[in-house]
Parts: sequence; C-alpha cells; structure tokens
Amino acid sequence: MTNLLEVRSVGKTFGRVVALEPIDLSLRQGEVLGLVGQNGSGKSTLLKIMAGLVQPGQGEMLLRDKLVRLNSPAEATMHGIGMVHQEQSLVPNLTVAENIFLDKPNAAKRHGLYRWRRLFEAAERQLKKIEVDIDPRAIVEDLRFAERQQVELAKVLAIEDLVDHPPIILFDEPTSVLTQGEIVQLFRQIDRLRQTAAIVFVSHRLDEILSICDRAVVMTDGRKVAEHPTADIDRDSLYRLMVGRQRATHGPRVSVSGSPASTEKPRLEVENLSSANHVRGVGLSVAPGEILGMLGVQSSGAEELCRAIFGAEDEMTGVIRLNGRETDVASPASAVRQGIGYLPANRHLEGLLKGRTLVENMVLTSGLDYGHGGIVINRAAERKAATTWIERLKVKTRSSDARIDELSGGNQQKVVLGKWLMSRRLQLLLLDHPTRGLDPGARDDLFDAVRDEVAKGLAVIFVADTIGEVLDFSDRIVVMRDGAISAQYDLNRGDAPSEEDLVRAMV
Amino acid sequence: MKTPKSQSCRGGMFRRSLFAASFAVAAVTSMATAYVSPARAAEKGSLIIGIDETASEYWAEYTQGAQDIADSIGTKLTVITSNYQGAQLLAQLGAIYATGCSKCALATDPSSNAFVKAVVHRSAVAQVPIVTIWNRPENIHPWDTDPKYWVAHTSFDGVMSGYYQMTALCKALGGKGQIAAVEGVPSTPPAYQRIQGLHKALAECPGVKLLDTQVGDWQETKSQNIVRTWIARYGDKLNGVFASNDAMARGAVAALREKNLNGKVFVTGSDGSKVALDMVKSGDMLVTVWNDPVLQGAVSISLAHAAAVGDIDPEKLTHAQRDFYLKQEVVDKSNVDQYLALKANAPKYTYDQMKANFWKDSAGQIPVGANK
Amino acid sequence: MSAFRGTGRAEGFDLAVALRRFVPISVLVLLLGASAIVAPGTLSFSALTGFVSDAAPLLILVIGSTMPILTGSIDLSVAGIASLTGVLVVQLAPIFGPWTCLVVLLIAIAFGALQGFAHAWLQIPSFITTLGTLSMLSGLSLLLSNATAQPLPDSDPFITLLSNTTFGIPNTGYAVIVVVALLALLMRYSRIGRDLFALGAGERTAVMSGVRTIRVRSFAFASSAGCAALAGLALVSVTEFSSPTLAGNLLLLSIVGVVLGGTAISGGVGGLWAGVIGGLITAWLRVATVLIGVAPTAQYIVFGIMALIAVGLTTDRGKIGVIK
Amino acid sequence: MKLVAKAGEVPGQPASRSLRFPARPGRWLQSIGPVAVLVVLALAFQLASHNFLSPGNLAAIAEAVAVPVILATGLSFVILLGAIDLSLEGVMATSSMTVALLAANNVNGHHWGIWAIVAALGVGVVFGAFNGVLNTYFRMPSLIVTLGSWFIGLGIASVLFPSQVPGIRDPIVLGLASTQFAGLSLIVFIAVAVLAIFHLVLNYTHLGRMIYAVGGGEATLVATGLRVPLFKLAAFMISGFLAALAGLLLSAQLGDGNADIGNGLLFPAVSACVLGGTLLSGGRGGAIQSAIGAVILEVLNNGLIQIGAGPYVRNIISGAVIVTVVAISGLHLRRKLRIVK
Repeated sequence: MTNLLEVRSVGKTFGRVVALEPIDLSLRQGEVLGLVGQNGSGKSTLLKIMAGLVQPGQGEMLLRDKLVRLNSPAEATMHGIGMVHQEQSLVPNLTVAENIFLDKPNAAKRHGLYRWRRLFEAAERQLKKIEVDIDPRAIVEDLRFAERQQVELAKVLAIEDLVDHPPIILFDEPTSVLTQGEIVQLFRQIDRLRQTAAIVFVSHRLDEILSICDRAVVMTDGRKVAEHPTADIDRDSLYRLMVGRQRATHGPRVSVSGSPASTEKPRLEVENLSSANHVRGVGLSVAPGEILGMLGVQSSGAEELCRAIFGAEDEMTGVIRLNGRETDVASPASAVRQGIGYLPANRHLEGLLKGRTLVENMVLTSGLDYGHGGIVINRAAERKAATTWIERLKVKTRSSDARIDELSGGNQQKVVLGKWLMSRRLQLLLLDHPTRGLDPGARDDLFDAVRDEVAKGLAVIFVADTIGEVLDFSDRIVVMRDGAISAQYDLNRGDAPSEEDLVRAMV
Repeated sequence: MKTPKSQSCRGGMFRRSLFAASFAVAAVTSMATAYVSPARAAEKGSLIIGIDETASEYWAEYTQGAQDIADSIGTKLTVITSNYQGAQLLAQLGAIYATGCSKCALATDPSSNAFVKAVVHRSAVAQVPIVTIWNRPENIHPWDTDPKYWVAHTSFDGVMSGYYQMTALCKALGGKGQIAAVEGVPSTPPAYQRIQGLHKALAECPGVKLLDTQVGDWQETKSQNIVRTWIARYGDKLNGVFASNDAMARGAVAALREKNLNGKVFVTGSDGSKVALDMVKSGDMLVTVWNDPVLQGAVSISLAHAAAVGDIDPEKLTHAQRDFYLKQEVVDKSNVDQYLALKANAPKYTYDQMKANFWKDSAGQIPVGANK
Repeated sequence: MSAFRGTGRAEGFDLAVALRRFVPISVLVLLLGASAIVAPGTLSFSALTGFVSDAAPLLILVIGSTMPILTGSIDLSVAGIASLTGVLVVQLAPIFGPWTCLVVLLIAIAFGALQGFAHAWLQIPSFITTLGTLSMLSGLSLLLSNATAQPLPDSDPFITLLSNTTFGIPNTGYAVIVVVALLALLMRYSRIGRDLFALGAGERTAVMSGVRTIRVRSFAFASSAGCAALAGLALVSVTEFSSPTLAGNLLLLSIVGVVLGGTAISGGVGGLWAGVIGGLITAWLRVATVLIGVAPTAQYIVFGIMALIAVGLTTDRGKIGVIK
Repeated sequence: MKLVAKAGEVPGQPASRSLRFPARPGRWLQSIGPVAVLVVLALAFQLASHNFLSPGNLAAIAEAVAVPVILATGLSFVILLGAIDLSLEGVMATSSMTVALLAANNVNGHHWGIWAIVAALGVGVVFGAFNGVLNTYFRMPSLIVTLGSWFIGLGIASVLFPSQVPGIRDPIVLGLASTQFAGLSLIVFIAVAVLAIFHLVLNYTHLGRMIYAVGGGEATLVATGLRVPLFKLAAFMISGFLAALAGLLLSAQLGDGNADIGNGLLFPAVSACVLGGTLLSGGRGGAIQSAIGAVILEVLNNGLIQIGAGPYVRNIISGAVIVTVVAISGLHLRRKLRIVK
C-alpha cells in the first residue's frame, strides 16, 4: 500500500503559542487512522491544516508524492480532501442539493447559471450513494438533525467524483453530537468507505477509536507521542498515553440520601408533561441528593424534557411540582427564579457570552443572590464568589477577567457550570450532554464538582452522551424513546442494566 | 494602539482601517480645499444668510440677491444651510457667533415657525441684527421680541398668492368645474396661507367645487403620485389642480402628461421658477405667482446690514416697515415673456440702491391673523 | 475557525483593547483642537456653553438610543417622540397645568415600554416596529397640532427650569448629566445594565441564563422614549414653540452619534459614556462644516465623509464576528 | 439594530427543535400572507369607494408602484445578505442630477443622449461599490456606511445643482416615461422586466444563490473558502444600480433633475421588503416578495386617497397597517427562544 497523503514536519504557532510542533504523518489508502488527544493537544490544528482551513507555519504536504499547498478548504476539496465537521457546516436556508455542491464545481452550475433539474439529479445520486432517502429539494433547516448530518456526509463524500484518486475524508469528532443509533450508522458508512478512501477519525472516545480504526496516533501538547496499530493496544494504555495518568474508575455511587428517596419530598415531580417537540406525557421525579441519568437517541425527548422543565419549550402541558408545590415554569427566567439551572448541550449558542470575561459570564444568572435586598447588586461579593468557583472548578485561565473565548472547551464548560453552582437558590440542575467535546480530564473535574454539590442536597438530571457515562454517574437511569419513558433502573437498589438492555430500550 | 495591535492576528484589519482613514482624510482635505470659501466666517461686518437647501432654484436666487449686496459693499457672504432643520440652523449660528462676530448681519429663514423665537433670541444675544423671512408665528413680531436686534420680518403674501391662483382657475374654468389642491409642508405658513387664499377665492366662485386636498410636502414626486391617483379617481371630472408651489405643479403636470391631459387640466403654482414660467409659456400651466427671490435676498440682507452699521435704527421703524410683504405678481401667458426676460437677466442690486428706500417693493404690512 | 481566535491571544492584546477604548475621545479631542486652530474663538467659555445648549437635545437622544442598540435592537421612533412631546405639552397644558411635562414624560416612557414589549413579545423586528410607530407618531403630531407651530405656555415650571442657566451653564447641560447619572446608577447597581449587555452579546445565552428579555427590552425602549421626550422638552425650552416637525432629522444624527461613540450597532459593545462622546462628536461635526468654512453645497458630502472616517476609527470591529 | 440576528436555527444546534412540525405550513403562510393582505385591502377599498378596482385606478397604481418596485428589488439583494442599504435616496439624487445635466437640457450644452443614461446608472454602481467595499473590506457595518453615503449622495447632488432646475430636453430620456403601450408607460414595463430579471438572478445564478447563502450562514461560506466579499459587493452594486435606475426613471417622468427626487422613498422601500416577507436578518424572502410589499404600500396609499382620508390620518393608518401585518404574518413563528432584534 502506498502513502496517499504524507505530512512532513508540518507545524503551526499562533502568536507565541505553539499549537502544533513539527509532525510527520502518513496516510495510506484503505485505512482508518485514529487521532486521539486531549483538548489543546494539537489534533484539531493538524486536521484543519490537512483540510486547508489553516495554513501551516512550516513543513509540507505531499499528495500521492506530489507537493500540494492548500490555501482554502475549496482547494482541499479540489484535491479530494474533505472534512466532516463536528458541528454542521450547512447553510440552513439553501436546498440539500445546493449544500452538497456548495464547495464543488458541478455541470449543473455552468457559467454561474443554475440548472436546477440537473443539480437535483446529481444530488440525488450522491444521497443514494450513502443510502439515504432525503429530498434534494428540501430546505436544510426543515430537516431533522440526523438528516442534516447525513447531508453533511453526502456533501463530503461527493468529493469522490471530483478526483481520480481515492478521496481523503477527515472526521472531526463526528460522534460527539450523535446518538448511539446514528453512530452505528456512521460506522457502517466508514466501513464502506474504507475500501475506496483514506480516513482520519478524531474522537475523545477511546472505544470508538479502537473499534473503527486501523492505526491510532496519540497527541499531547502539540506533539505526536505514540503511534500504534489498534490491534496492539488496549483502552487503558491508550488512556495513559493520552492523559499521562491512570484512568480513574468510579464504582457505582451510593446516594447520600440513603437509598430510595422515599423519606423526603421529591425535589421535582413531573406529571404527564408534553411539549411541542417530542415530549409526550412524561412523568418522573427526582429526590434531593439524587442524580437521575437519562438516555435516548436524538429526538427521543430526553433533551427536550430537560428543556421543558427549564421552561424553554413551546406549547407545554402537564404538571411540574418543585418540593411538592405545583409551579408554572413559563420561561427559563421563571425556572431560574425557582432554583432550576440548565447546562446547555450547545454551550457556544446557549451557554457563553462571547467576548465577555469569566466573571461577567458567571454573575449573569445569580449576581443578585449576592446583592442587597434582591435589587442592588454587590460587585465585590459576587466577584469573590465567582473567583472562588473558578478555583474550585480548576478552570485553567490566566485571570478571572480573561475573555471566555480564550479558554479551551473544557474550561468554558466549567465556567458555565460554575455560573449555576454559584447560585444560592439552585435546587435542581439539568445537565444536557455536559461532556460534549470535553477531554477525559475535564470531564472528571466536572463530575467531581457536581457530585460535591449533590452530596449537599442538589438534585440533578443528567442527559448522557454515552452509556458508560450514565452508568458511572447516576443513581437512577431513565431511558426515553419517542417522547416517552421506555425503561427505568434504580442502580442503588442493585437494579443495574447491561449496555445491551439500555440500547434495546433506546431503539 | 499600533504596536500591540499589529501583533495580534487582526493586524491586517487594523492596517486596512488605517489605510481607510488616511484615504478618507485625503479625500476630505482635497474637498475642503476645493470648497473652502476665500475668507473665514465671522469677520467684521460680514453678511450671513440662512437658507433651507442648496439644491433649489429659489434658494440659489435668494443667495444671488444677497451676494449682490455683499459685493456692492465689499464684504463677504456666509451661507449656512439648515436643510429645513431648525436645530441645525441654531447650532450653526451658535458656532458662527461663538467665534466672534461684530457688525455681522443675518437674514434667514428660521426653517419653521417653531424656531423663529429661538433664532431671533440667539442673534440678539450675540448682538447681531436679524431679518427673518417666510416663517413667523402669529403672536410675535419684531417690535415685541428682542426689538433691538430683530429688525424686520418679510415674506410674500401666501393668502394673496392662493387667492390669485384660484381666481385665475375660476376664470379659466368659466366659473364652473371641479378642482383639487396639493398643499405644502403643513406646518409652514406659506402652505396654509396659500390654501387659505384658495378658500377665500373659492367662496367668491361658487360654481367651482374643491374635490380634495392632499399634502405634497412641497415635493414634485409626491404631488405627481397624488395627482395620478386623482386622475384615476375623478377622471374627466377633474378640471384643475391647485398646486401650492411650482415644484408640486411640475409634479402635477408630469402626472397629467402621462394621460395626455397636460394643458387640458389647468394647473396653477406659485414661486415663479424658471420651469414654471416655461410651462406657462407652453400652456402646460395656467398661472404661477411671481415671487422674486433675488429681490427678497437683496432686501432682507440690506435691512439687517443697515441696522448693523447704523444706517437705520430698528426701534424707530414703524410696524409697517418691520413686518411687511414684498410685492408679487400673477404670471399668465400674456405677461410671461416679461418675467422670462427678468429671469434671464436679473437686475444686480446694490446696497446703496436698497438704502434709498428699503420698502420700495413692499406690498404693505402683514395683516393680523395672517400667520394663524 | 473561531476556535483559533483565542489561541493566539497573548497578554499584549488587552492593552490594544484598552487603548481602543480611548479612540472615540481622542477623535473628539482632535476635532476640538482642530477647530480651535481654524477658528480660535470656539473654545471660549461662552462658545462652549452655547455648544452644550445646542448639543443637549441631540446628546440626550443619543444616550437614549444607545439603550436599545446595546441589546441589538434599534429605535427609529425617537425623533417622532421628541416632536410629539412638544405638541403634547401644548395640548395637555390646560389639563395638567404645572404637571404637564411630567405627565408627558410618563406618557412617553409608557409608550416606549409598550413599544419594546410589542417588539419583544410579538417578536417583530425593532426596525420595522419603530418605523411603523414613527409614521404613526408623526401623523399624530400633525393631527393634534393641526400642523401648526404653537407657543408653549409661559408658566410651565419644568420648561422654564430647562431654559435657564446655572453658573453660566445652560440647565439643559445639567439635564444631560442627570440623565447619564441616573442611567449609569441603574446600569451599575441593578441587574438591568448587565442584562442589556448580555442581550447584545448573546441573546440566546442570556435567555437560557434566566434573563427576562421582554422586560429588558421594554426597559431599553422605555428609557430611549423617555430620553427622546426629554430631548423634545430641551428643544422646546429653546424654541418656546412646539411644532410637529420639531426634531426632524435628529433620528439620523442620533444613530450616527451612537455609532461614533464606539457602540456596536449589533449590540453588546458600548455604553452610556460612549453615547456621550459620540453625541458630542456628532454635534461637533454638525457645526464643523460651518467652522472650517466649507461651501454650503458641500456640507452634506463633508459631513458624510467625516462621519464615515470617524466611524472607521472608532468602531472596534474585532468584537463583532460577522459584519452586516 | 441587529442585522445579523439569526431568526431561526443555527447550524450545529442539536435538533431542529423550534421549527419542527409547523415549518412547512409556516413557510406557505408566509408566502401567501402578503398576497392575502393585498387582496383584502383591495376588496376593502373597492367596497369603500367603488372606484378602486377600475382599470384607470389600477393603471394609476401600476404607474405609481413602478419605481418603488425597482427600489425594493434592489434593496432586497442587500437585505438578503442581512445587511441594509440606506443610501438609496442619495444615489437617486445624484443619478437624477447626472442624467439631467448630461442629457440635452436647458442649463448647459451637454447632449450625451444614451450615454447620459449610462452615466447615471454608472453613478449608482459606483455608489454600490463604495458601500460594498467599505462594508466588506473595511469591515464597517452597512447601516452606518450607507447612512454616510446617503449624505454624500445628497451632497454631490447639491454640488452638481446649477442655479436653476435643469429641465431635460433629451427625447430618449423623456421617451422612457412618455412612451406608452396599452395605456401604460414604458416605466411600468421596465419595472416588470427588472423584477423578472433580478428574480431570475436571485434564483437561477450562482451569484443569487450565494447572496441567499450569505444571509443564511455567512460563517459557513467563509470557512468553505467561497469569496463572500465579492457576493456582498455585487449585491450592493445591484442595489446601487437599481436605485440609480429609479432616480433616472423618476427624472424622466418629471422631465427635470431634482436633488429631492428620492425624498421619502427609503423607508417605504424597507417597509415594502419586510411586508413582503423578506426578513431583515437575511436569507429569506426575495425580489418578488419585496415587490408585493411595495404594491401593498401603494394600494394603501392610493386607497386612502380614494376614500378621502385626511393626509395626517394616512400616516397613522399606514404605520399601523405595517406593524399589524408584520406582526400577524410573524405570529406563527413566535417561539420562546426565537431571537428577533
């Protein structure tokens, strides 16, 4: 097998920060190369250089032994290199067909004129290729998330037709926003592609790397620290290479409030809750000091249930009781006033105030808790509280007045968490995919902090990314399917499900 | 600002904006050198006029009249433009007065009734004699408000103008028909005065019916749209259009022209602009009322200057000398050539000529109630 | 792409940010200096007090307009409110006597709050909401005043107060200071200031952090309408007459003023102080063409170009991701 | 104002939650809504005045709406980007003065004929390019850039203004307005042609689709390496070009050059775009929709004169109608987390 793409001492610095030290990497046709590393390890930079998004500061790339320079993603596309982004890169108000050919020439778009029929036909062919049935005429924003993900894939795979050599497909943490079922589907696609393409696959999830990749490259601090065929390595050693320490294991935890929370009033009771999106008559309860884990595929209603409890869903019906009192959670604002917090799945859109400092981000919600009489704010007090939490959560930052954009994803997530934990009213915290895009170290810090608060009586509902996570962290598990609860397990009563049980309940 | 910025990844952008700035600075400098008037504002004895806009024939001619006077006494004329904004006029006057201004004289349209008192007062504080034109609220006069500095107010009789127009319409229609009227910016005296004049003449012409009155804001295009709608609504029932000024008359003629009705539906205007005179000559317009802006410019600034240099003492003038109309004439096909000739060769007024009798072209004191 | 923004940012960057903040005031100082050289009298006490009294209505308008713009909305109705204020003072004086101005201010604030509420609750873009109300307000002014300028009642205590001077400085100047101080206190010691900025910086995040957006928007529009009404009162205190077209084109000038101070039109960046500086720059630009003796025909061009240059210098484009 | 506001979804947000099931009916409602408003208004005015739907009045509406349609079409391109062009009135003033002074006229000796028309249109393109360059390459917000060029345009017209209104004598220029087919002037047909052409440009060319795409997800396009500044520049130039065309046609109608020619046409043009369903946040709507909005406004204007409503009441009613229509046509889009600025 020959090297399809060869990266030779490619490096990159931003200002004084070295993002990527000179690195060598080769990619062979017909293989899947796994790239692992913590946030900030340089793997994203490397990927972006390969995709033409970032120009390398030094070094060179050879495509089939010929030197190439990729000045833009469009040029990379023309060379047969495409990238599936972690977050979708589709234009929402255009048709599926236009999105597929957005960055590529096509016979249907000659001389700047569109021949819609031919364009739709060409798109249809691309969608057929990955065996999905989506109307190429549909407007992307009308599609479901999973469908958009498939369009994204079709868009990248359409590169195959542009070049006469096998395409190079880069996957940047594609699974982090996918559900179990969708991941299975994606892996099927990758297996199919394996025959005709070269693939780079980036993930935080070591299991995935081990199961789908032929070779794994481990990166730390902008350097390549190891390269092994996946057949020769196991999960624990991969973890060690990546984090530099032993994997921490948490046994099933023991609830502080004793086993079932029967003695106390439940913190939250939900009866027959429905909303415009996916939630269909759900009932559940959480006790103080309890962590309720939730699982479900995309659109199963798990996320939506959390958002409904937070007052962020439309057309809600049903009963919500907080500490036994029926309440009307009409909006996020009213939820916050009643002591409910929500850590959003999409922190960039819903969790961060970009361009603002850490402290400004944190005091937004609960500044008045530290003020006088609920009217006047006390800047010194709230600032002190915020900085205390910044320390407690081990946020890595040069200053609590640094702009939040400067932080890595994990540290940003800690700040968002701190925003809720510093509230003196907080009674119930909803965690919606809190570990999305976090490296294992940051994930452990986050869980530790939440556990500490739970020990003091906080109730938590936790929508998990992975089955392993939910088993590690929860007291009880609720599985949702089609907007309703499909299974419940109480771990503290020894009612521990197997992974197979959970998957079965989800799909 | 430069050093740390250029280190950052957006240094390029900063350079761009720097480049933009230098480009723009260069542009302004060249503009300024091209347009800066020979001497700066506010020198001894300089004349200041305040006009409403520059891209207007009326104000260009008004400026010409004032310029003639400035030339004749060898001083310079400063022109400030309010763009119909009293606040702007006040601020600009403030700036001129602030830099020191002795023996200055101001003739200005205060841009609307509401600003007259403020403009007068501002000038009085700066001890600059002021003559106002067009706008004056009913209840304040030069003799009762800052009488030492508000020398006079002069205007054209809007009621008469409207009356003349309507009378001509009535005559042309043979005393029978239907007309519609387009009004100017409603808060300005000429606008409502001319409509008042219309009603006055209408009362004397019972056979003619006023179908509708709409506001055209003195604007050609607005008037055109309004008249077009009338044509559609009233068809041949519309026999005449009373336009409160020539610009709106032009708009009316343009709308009529679309249906080949120009000349068939009578249009009247007021001001005596060149285009209107041409249209009277060609028959597209029935009459216009000749207001001489050159004369108005010469008279108003001369009076203010006379007070500034002591040729007259405002407080010794009679009411009729301090609040008067200038003469105006009806122009129809029979006498239009005379005014076209006047337009082509406006007399060049001098201060001495004016000083001989400032009120030579007065049409009498403005009657009580005219500005209600 | 955006992930890289942060990586390269070293400590030196904040210095640039800090310096950036001083660009608008430097522009103002430069302008003043330049005018002083061209026309030496401009910096005398009397000239400056005159300037303050002329600039006060515009300044108050700019400060008011800043509030909705901080949230990312815009209020185009301010000049309409200012004009209507004068008309209402005349119309309502027989009913409310000495309390007229207060009543009118309250009406304006209520109207602004309602407008903000309608915009936020019905989710109509502020641009079109306030464009519509602008049209309605000007119609109402014309209708109520019968399109004529009317003298203000002599005895009105508030108008008299505004038209007087204290220690040689026009009271409208103090009014500006009071407005700024009042709003600054609110912004600093209550949630509202923080929430305003949060809406501009990231509305979705603000909503999901429990910020009551409808209430914040209502506040922003109420304060802009209140300021507009006060600007209207300041204007009539000078003219002593009301008119349905009193504030005329102050709308455009007020937008220019907001932006010149460094407040981003997309929201989240700027503030009261920026409004004050921007308002002063705009007020100065308005007379600068006269001071440097630009021919009247070229005034528009020079004003336009100078405004563009000033905006080019004062806007911190770094904080805004996509420029629209 | 937030011209960058994202009204709907943002790519990458998990689950297209807020627009799920009502999405398609909503879109249908949005496109049919303005037409329904138009029909209702027309019928109401017909009932009130009986003359409204007469051929004569419909022709009058067609004549009156021609220029606003051209303006709204041009403005749509910029609004689709999510930007705005406030310079229309300035551009119209300059183009009007240009054509009046370069074509045969009664002020100077020029008689450039057809080239005067080309020059006037060129003025618009230059203005558009100026706006576009400042907005894209110098990264200044379009609102403030075009506000500046509005002033500049008016200023240039003032500088160009000779001491008297320049009357146009050129038969070609005047012919634009005086030529009639089937009882309608050439201007109406020009407006229809402009609308058709630019509708096709928006929907059948790369440029047009990319203008939509910029409004929908500019960051995505930039990341893909597409030359976004060029599309934006083109949109501004088209807007400038059509504003100049509008100024030219109005001058031809009036037979003279006028610095106030665009006075009061900007805000109605913006309202027209929004009424028709072109969102100020960009990416949605189109030339046809904006044109329908322009027709609604003119119907309102004409109808209120037809029923004899007073001039001040007209302001109040049309303002109220604009707000109400936009509010009602957006009711179905209301969501808790929807962001509208």
